[in-house]
Amino acid sequence: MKTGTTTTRVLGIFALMITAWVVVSAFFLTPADVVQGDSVRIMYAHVPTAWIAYLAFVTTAVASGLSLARKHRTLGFDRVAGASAEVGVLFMAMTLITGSLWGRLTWGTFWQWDPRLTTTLFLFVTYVGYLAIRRVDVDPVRRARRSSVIALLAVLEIPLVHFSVVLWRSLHQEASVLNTDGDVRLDDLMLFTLFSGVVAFTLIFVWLVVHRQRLAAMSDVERLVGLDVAITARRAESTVGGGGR
Amino acid sequence: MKDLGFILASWIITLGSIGVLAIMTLRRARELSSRIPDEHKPWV
Amino acid sequence: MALGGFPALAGVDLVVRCGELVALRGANGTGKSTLLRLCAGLAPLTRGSAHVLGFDVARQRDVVRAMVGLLGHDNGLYADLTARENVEFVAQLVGAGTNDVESALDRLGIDSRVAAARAGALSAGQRRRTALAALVVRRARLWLLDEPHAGLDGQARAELDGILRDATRSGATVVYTTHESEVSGARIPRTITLSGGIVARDVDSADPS
Amino acid sequence: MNAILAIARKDLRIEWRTRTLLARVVPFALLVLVLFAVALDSEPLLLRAAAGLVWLAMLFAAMLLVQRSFDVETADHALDSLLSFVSSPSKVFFGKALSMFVQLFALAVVLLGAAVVLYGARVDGDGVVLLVTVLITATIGLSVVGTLYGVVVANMSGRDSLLPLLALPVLAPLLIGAARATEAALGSDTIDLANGWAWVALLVTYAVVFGSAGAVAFAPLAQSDS
Repeated sequence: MKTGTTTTRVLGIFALMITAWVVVSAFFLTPADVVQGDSVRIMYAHVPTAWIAYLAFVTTAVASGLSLARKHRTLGFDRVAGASAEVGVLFMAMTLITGSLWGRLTWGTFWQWDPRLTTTLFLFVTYVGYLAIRRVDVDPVRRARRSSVIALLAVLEIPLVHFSVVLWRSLHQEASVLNTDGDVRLDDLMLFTLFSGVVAFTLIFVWLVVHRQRLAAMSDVERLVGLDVAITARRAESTVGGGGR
Repeated sequence: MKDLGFILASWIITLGSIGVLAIMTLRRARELSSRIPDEHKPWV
Repeated sequence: MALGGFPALAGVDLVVRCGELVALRGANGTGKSTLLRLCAGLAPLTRGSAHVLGFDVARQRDVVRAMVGLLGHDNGLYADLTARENVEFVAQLVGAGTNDVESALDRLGIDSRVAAARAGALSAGQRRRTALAALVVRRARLWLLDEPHAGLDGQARAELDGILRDATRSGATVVYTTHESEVSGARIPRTITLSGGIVARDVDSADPS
Repeated sequence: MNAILAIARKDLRIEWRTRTLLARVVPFALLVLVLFAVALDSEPLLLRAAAGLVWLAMLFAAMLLVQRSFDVETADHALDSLLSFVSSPSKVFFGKALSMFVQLFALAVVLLGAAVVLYGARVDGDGVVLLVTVLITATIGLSVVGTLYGVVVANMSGRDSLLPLLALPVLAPLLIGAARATEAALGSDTIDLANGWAWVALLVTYAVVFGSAGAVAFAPLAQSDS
C-alpha cells in the first residue's frame, strides 16, 4: 500500500543484516590497530559513508544528465537525482563527522586540511546549495530543468576543487602524517568488515533513494491529480455571455 | 576499550541518522500514499 | 500552468491567421496573459499543443521566441537608460539603423524631450509608447500585447489602434488583450472572449457567425 | 559580436549612470580590507595574508555586482525580451560577463593599490608580469562564474542569500589559485614565481571550463517561466 514492495523489503532486510554483522565485527571481532589502537573501529563507519557520498554525487549527476537528455519528459530521473542528493548530503555529513572524530583521536585535531576531507566538505556545501535550488521551484518540470543544470555544473566543479585542493596542500610539504585509511595495516578480517560495510551502506543508499523517489513521485502526482480536479472546477467557472467573475 | 566514547558516538550518529531519515521517509510515504489512488503508483 | 500550479488555461483551441488583428477579451484572471506568454514561448506547456508561425511552441521555443514581440504589463525597459537609448539598444541587437529608431520614435509621438528623459522617470503612457517603439524597430512577425490600452486616454487609444492596424498592414499579426467589457470606437475585425480558461465566444465581426 | 558588445555597453552605461560600482561596491570592498586589518591585528600576518584577503574582498564584492547586474534585467522583465532579440542566449551570457569583467578588473586594481597602502605589500620587477596575468585570468573566471550563477537565481525570491551559497563553493578553486599566484607575485618565501605560473595555468583552465559551461547552460537557466 505504501512505497514498499517485496524487492525493497528484501533489500532492507539484507541491509540490516549486513550492517549488524559489520557493527559486531567492528566492535568485537576485529583487532585494534597496532598504531592507532581502537580508534580504527571508526574507519568501518567513516570509509563506507565517504564511499556513499561520492556514489550519491555520481548518481545525481548521471540521473540529471539523463533527465536533461530526455528533455524532462519523464520526471523519474529528476526525482532520482533529487532523492540521491538528499541521501548523499546526509552521508556527506556523516563522513565529515566521523572523519573529524577519528581525526581527533589520531591527529589530536578535529579538522585536518586533508585533500579528501576538504573536497568532501565542498561537495557537501555544493549539494546543500543544490537542495536549496530544488526547494524554490514549484512546477516539477521547471524544477527538473534548473536543478539538472546545477547538478551538471557540480560535475565540472568538484574535480576542479579536488585538483586545486591537492595542489594547495602539496605546497605545505608536511604530508598528513596519518591519512585516515592509507597506512593502517588491514588483515583480511578487517578488510572483509570494511568491504561488507561498503556493501551494507550501498544497500541502505539504494533503499533510501527508492523510497524517497517514490515519495517524491507521489507528491508530484498529488499536484497533478489536484490539477485535473482544478481544471474541471475551472471549466465550471466558465459562464458564457460575458458574465465572468 | 580505549576511546570507546568517540567510537560509539560516531557509530550512533551514523546509524542513528540513517534510521531517522528512513523512518521519516516511510511515515511521510504512508500518509501520502493513503491519499493517492493506486493507479498512480507504478510500483504497486 | 500559472504560478503555484493553478491551471490558467484549460484547453483553449484557437486559430489566428497571418495578418489578422485580434482582440482577446475576458475578465481579469481568465488566463489571457498566460495564453500570450505561452504563444511567445515564455510559459511552459503542460498539456495539448501550440503552433506559432508554423513552429511547435513546446519543442522550438527559442525559434518562436526570436520571431515574436511580446509586450507584457512590464515594458521591459531599463529605467536608468533614456527612452531613446532603450530603443537604440534594441535596434543594435536586431541590426536596425538609427533612422529606424528616429522614425519609430516619431511614429509613437515621442518628442525629443521625452526621448532624452530616463525611462524610469516617464509616465506609464510614455513608457508604453517607448516599448511600442522598440517593438516597431524590432519588426516582429507576431505582436502579442497584454492590455496595451491600459492607462491611455481616448486620443492615445485611437492612435494605438492606428499603430496596431499599420502593423497588420505591413504583414505582422497582432493579438492584444483588453479587459474592458465593450471594445470602444474603431471596429475590431475579430474579438475572442476567454472565460474559465477556455474560448467562450469568437465573434469575427467581418462575418459575425 | 556586436550583440555582445551592445549588451556590455548597455550594462556599463547603466553602471555609469547609477554609479553602483563607484559609490557602493568599491567603498564596501575597501571597508572589508580595513576590517580584515582590524580583526587580524598583526602587521606581519596581514602582510603574509595580503593576497588572500584581497581576493576574499573581491569575491564578496563580486556577489554584490552580480546581484545588481541581474536586478537591472529582472526589474521590468527586460531579460525575457532581451533573450528574444539576440540570435542565441549565449550572447547575453558573454555580454553580461564582459561588463562584469570590466567592473571587476577596475575593482581589482583599486584593491591591490589598497593592499599596497594598508598591508604594506610590495611588487618588484619580475612579479608585475605575473600579477597582471593573474588579475586578468582570475577576474575572467570570477565574472564568468558570477554571471552564470547570477542568472540561476535571477528570478528567485530570497536570491541574495542563495547566490553566495551557490557561487562561493564553485569559486573556491579560483580563490585558492588567485591567492597563491598573487602571493607569489608579491614575493613570498612559501611560494616562488614558478609555482605562481602553475596556479595561473589552473586559473586559465578554470575560466575556459566555466566560460564554455556558462555559454551552454545559460539558455536553459535563463528561461524564466515565472
